[in-house]
Amino acid sequence: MRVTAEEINSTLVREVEEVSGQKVSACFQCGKCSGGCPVVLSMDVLPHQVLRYAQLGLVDKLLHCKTLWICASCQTCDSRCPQNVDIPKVIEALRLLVLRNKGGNYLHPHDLSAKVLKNAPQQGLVSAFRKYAK
Amino acid sequence: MKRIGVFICWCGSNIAGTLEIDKMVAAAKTMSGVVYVDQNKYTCSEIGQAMIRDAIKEYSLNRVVIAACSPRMHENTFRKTVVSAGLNPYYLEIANIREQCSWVHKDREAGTAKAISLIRTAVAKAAMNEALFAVEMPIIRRALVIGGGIAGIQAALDIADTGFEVDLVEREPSIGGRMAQLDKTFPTLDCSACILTPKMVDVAQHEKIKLYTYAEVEKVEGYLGNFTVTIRQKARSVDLQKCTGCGECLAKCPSKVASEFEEGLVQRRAIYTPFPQAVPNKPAIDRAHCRYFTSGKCKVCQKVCPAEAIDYAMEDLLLTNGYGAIVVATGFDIHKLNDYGEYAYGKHPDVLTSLEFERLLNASGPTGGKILRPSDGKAPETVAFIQCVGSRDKAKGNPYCAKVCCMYTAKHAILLSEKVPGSKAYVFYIDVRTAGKDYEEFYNRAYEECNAGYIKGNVSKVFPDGDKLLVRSVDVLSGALLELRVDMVVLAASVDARADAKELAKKLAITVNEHKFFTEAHPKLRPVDTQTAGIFLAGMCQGPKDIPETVAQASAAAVKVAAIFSKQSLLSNPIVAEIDQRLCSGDMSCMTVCPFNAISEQVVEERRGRETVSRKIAKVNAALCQGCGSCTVACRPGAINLKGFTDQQILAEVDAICL
Amino acid sequence: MPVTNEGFEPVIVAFCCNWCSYAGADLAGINRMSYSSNVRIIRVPCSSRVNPSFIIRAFQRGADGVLVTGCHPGDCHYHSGNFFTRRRLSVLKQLMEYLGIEPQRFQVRWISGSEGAKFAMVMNSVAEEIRRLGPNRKLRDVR
Amino acid sequence: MRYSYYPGCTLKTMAKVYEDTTLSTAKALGLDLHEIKEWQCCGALYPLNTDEIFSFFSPVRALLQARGAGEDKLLTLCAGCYNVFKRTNRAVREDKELRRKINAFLEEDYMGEVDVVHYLEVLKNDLGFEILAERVKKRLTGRKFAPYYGCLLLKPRAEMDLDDVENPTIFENFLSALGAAAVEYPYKTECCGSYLSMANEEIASTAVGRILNSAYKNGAESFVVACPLCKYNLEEYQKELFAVGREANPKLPVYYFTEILAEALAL
Repeated sequence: MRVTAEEINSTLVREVEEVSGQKVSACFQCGKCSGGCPVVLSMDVLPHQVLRYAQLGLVDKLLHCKTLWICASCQTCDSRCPQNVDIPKVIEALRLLVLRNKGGNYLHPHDLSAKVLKNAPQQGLVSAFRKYAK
Repeated sequence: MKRIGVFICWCGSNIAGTLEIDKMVAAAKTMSGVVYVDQNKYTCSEIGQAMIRDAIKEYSLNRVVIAACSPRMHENTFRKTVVSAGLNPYYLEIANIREQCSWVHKDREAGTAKAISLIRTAVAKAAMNEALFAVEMPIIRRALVIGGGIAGIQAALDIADTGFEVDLVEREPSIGGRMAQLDKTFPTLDCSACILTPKMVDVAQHEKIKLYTYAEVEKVEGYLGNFTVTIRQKARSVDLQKCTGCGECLAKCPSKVASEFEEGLVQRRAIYTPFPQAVPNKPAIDRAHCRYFTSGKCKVCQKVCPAEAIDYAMEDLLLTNGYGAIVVATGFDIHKLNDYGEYAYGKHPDVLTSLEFERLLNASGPTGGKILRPSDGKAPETVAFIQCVGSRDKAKGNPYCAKVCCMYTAKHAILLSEKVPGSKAYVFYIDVRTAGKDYEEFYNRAYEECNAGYIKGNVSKVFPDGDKLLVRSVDVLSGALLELRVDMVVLAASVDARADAKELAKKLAITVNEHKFFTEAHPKLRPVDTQTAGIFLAGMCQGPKDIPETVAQASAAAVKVAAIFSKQSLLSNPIVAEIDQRLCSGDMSCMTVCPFNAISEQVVEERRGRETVSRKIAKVNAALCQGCGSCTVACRPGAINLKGFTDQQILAEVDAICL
Repeated sequence: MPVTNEGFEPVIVAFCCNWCSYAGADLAGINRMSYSSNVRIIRVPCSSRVNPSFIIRAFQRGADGVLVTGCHPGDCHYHSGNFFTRRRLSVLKQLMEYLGIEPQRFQVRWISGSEGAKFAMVMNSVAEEIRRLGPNRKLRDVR
Repeated sequence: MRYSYYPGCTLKTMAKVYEDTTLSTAKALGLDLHEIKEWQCCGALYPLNTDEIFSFFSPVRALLQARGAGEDKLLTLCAGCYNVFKRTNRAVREDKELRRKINAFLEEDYMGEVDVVHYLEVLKNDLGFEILAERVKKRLTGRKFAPYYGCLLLKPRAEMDLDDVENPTIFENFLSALGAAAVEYPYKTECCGSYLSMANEEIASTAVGRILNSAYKNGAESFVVACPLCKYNLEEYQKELFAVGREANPKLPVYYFTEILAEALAL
């Protein structure tokens, strides 16, 4: 991975900060978020790395990572973050950068399994479509 | 009639090289009140000063203006000169024509014009200068040290060794403080008790030190050189004169309570000495937990005491003493971990704070110096040390770094490897901070020689898992997720200012920062002073620091105290605020802006026609006033002036400059 | 014929606190940093000693500009003096602007004892601004 | 004690038992619940982005209705609704700019006058667990429940302010009021996988497995929950975990806390 000064000053990072209302520069990489994340084992970019890549301007890498669709917004990380960074909000902003582009939908109704359609509570379906589709 | 003499200095070529001296002389001669003008190559030289002295006498000068270098350079020199010629030192005024003219203006004509303006300004001010007198104030040459930890002990010993009296006040039944709780000290692994205990004994035996244990400062009044302090000697219920320290009572007392000194790992009795090496090594009764005081029955200690030293009727005593200076050395509290439920502290017995672990290491501690798990008494094979618990945490703890944890944890890892062969320490850190002499080497030793595994990653949660503890963290550097099953977890709890630091600050009229640590007068150049003259700081009460730094600051505070006591009396600064009683409306706006609490209310009686009425007005304590002049602006009726910088003097300067 | 500012040399009164800004001026001198000779310094113990009336008086007596300098907020030798300065003089500044006085004519700056170069730079820039504005005609006493 | 009551979508369909037992127990305890009219879906998730405004309208409209009905408390049940309502209400109270924007779209101005409460909170604070204990007709002595909090009831820490996020005790105290035992296990606040079960079932299944194991190992016989999605995940993946033989533990039933409350009140 090579990083240039232009990338570090990436305007996309500013956009992420604006949409999330979070300052990515506040993170000092203690890792408390990743250590406690209940779904971290399925992530390709760990929560603390999300912030590190954002600090380095590597937004493109973040827009293509699985992590965006794995975070459950359970807020365990931000309730423990010593620097008050709300990581779910940063991930939400990245997710929206993808979803707001053409064809960015991650979940379609026909993807749902028969079991989900039969038994899942509305709460779960509404949540999933709010997170995964326009 | 003002008779002003003006003396213009060449400063070799420093002034004469760029400004036209003759023009200045000619101009000065025309200025109002000026009766004599002269010039000299080096006014600050003995010859130059003699010339001024002679002229003062010969021409009966009563105000002197010297146009030369900055007053910050030679104001004191020339004040002495005019004093030696019989004038008040504050009759002198200096026009700064070197730093403000000859050195910074290349244009000869413009520079000379400005220099003339500056001389005119100085002459205008000098014409209004009044004689000011410094008052001699006697100094009570006895110091008060508040807090009997290593900081207070060191400060008290150093002051006492210079020959001055010291009173040391400690609120616990023994001096010793936090350092007494420690086992070994980094980076040398000296035994803490071995180096501290002799100092404690020195304090007790020093003929110049008077020790008040189980006592607290109740009230502080006065100022530098003359503080009046009320000390509350809490009722110890044990007569120190009679008690022989035999310890009979300690064993027989039926009431048990968690031992503060042992961090709650074991219980002490209601009558107790905090630890075996206590000074004084005599007990106190903790009345809140004593069976006699809570239920009215018991008196076992009195029955077993062979010296008849137990006195249940003893009452708190208020003692009032005078002191010339005060050293504050009240130490710190360990951060409470209520907000860190994720670490299972209090939920699982094998999750400890670092200070609790320290007691396990200590030979006189609850396990006799063996590292054993509180749950089952077995030696732990793996221990996770979690750094920054409550430190560097804006959300739930302190935003600052507690400074000592990285180093004591390296020590703990080293001692663990020595005491439990084959064991493994995992240290979870955010950053390892080892600035200090031999500190980095000590840390290297922990991971190179003592098998400590350092992992950059703040532990997120500790899951009690049977008789083990599952520690979940990430290794930030590799991105590896760690789930370690360990036998013990040690939390590096942050350090806080004392919970009651604000109340003490209020009593002392000193300030605290947003974390309740006492503030120093200047962060770099006056790190030991407070902004209240005569009150100094030592140790953690000012901010996190380790033992060497604490001792250095304590010794520095002692020197500051000794420097004050090296004189019999103090000369007050005569440049202080002054209140015109007739004009003061008693609205007290001045009081609210004074940074030094130098202004207070007083009630005066005045004749109004036939009646005598009393009314409230402001009063300046000249010993506390530092002469900033902020009050003069706040005063609506214009009743306050600052001597030496009066409204009239400054307005005269303004007028002269604008001519 | 219109009034011009040609050949105008402003008089600028600078109130400098003894502990920071006056020391900064001394340092500018020690380092021979030349600056505009239009600036004349009045030494005060603390910037909080400067009564707004001194500033108005200076303008009335013909000063073309007034500068108050003190320690940086938080560094005051008297601990909190310059916080009062900041509060009081920002009120005065609004009043002056309300009266129609150009904001550049009255400025408050924080200069520490180690900032000799900053002192010289501030003096030059203030002198230049006031030179451009021309003489203070509005507040000057009719004399 | 009167409350406006917001049921939410799931309570009318998949979680009907949650609503039924709530209404019957509330009635028995003298708590007067009035369902607000014409409510819409709360949005299920509180918006985490700063550039969204529309998802605030539904909860604010419901809160306006509660205010219009003269109630100062709006009661919710589903943890998702509770989270959305409580955070929205707090945002309206504290964020002046957001409040201005929202009110620009609404018929009436809402300033955050109504308090959002959870039924559990009402039982604790308004009724009191001591009084609840006295009203219990059939103490659930000997029953061992694993209280499962999930995330939305408690987090974010600063905004929900219901209980300690790491060591909550409200369920435990509730259970002891009913005479039941609460099992202490460290996974009681670990996420069940939430909506990931809609699209990434493997992840949710792993999360549930850990919670299940921990609860079982510590002696639990069943779970109590306050969230339909938690209940779905805990039940659904227990089934699967057994089917594929990854977990050896017997199945632990999952109850809404209101179900066992109804049992204890002998309804």
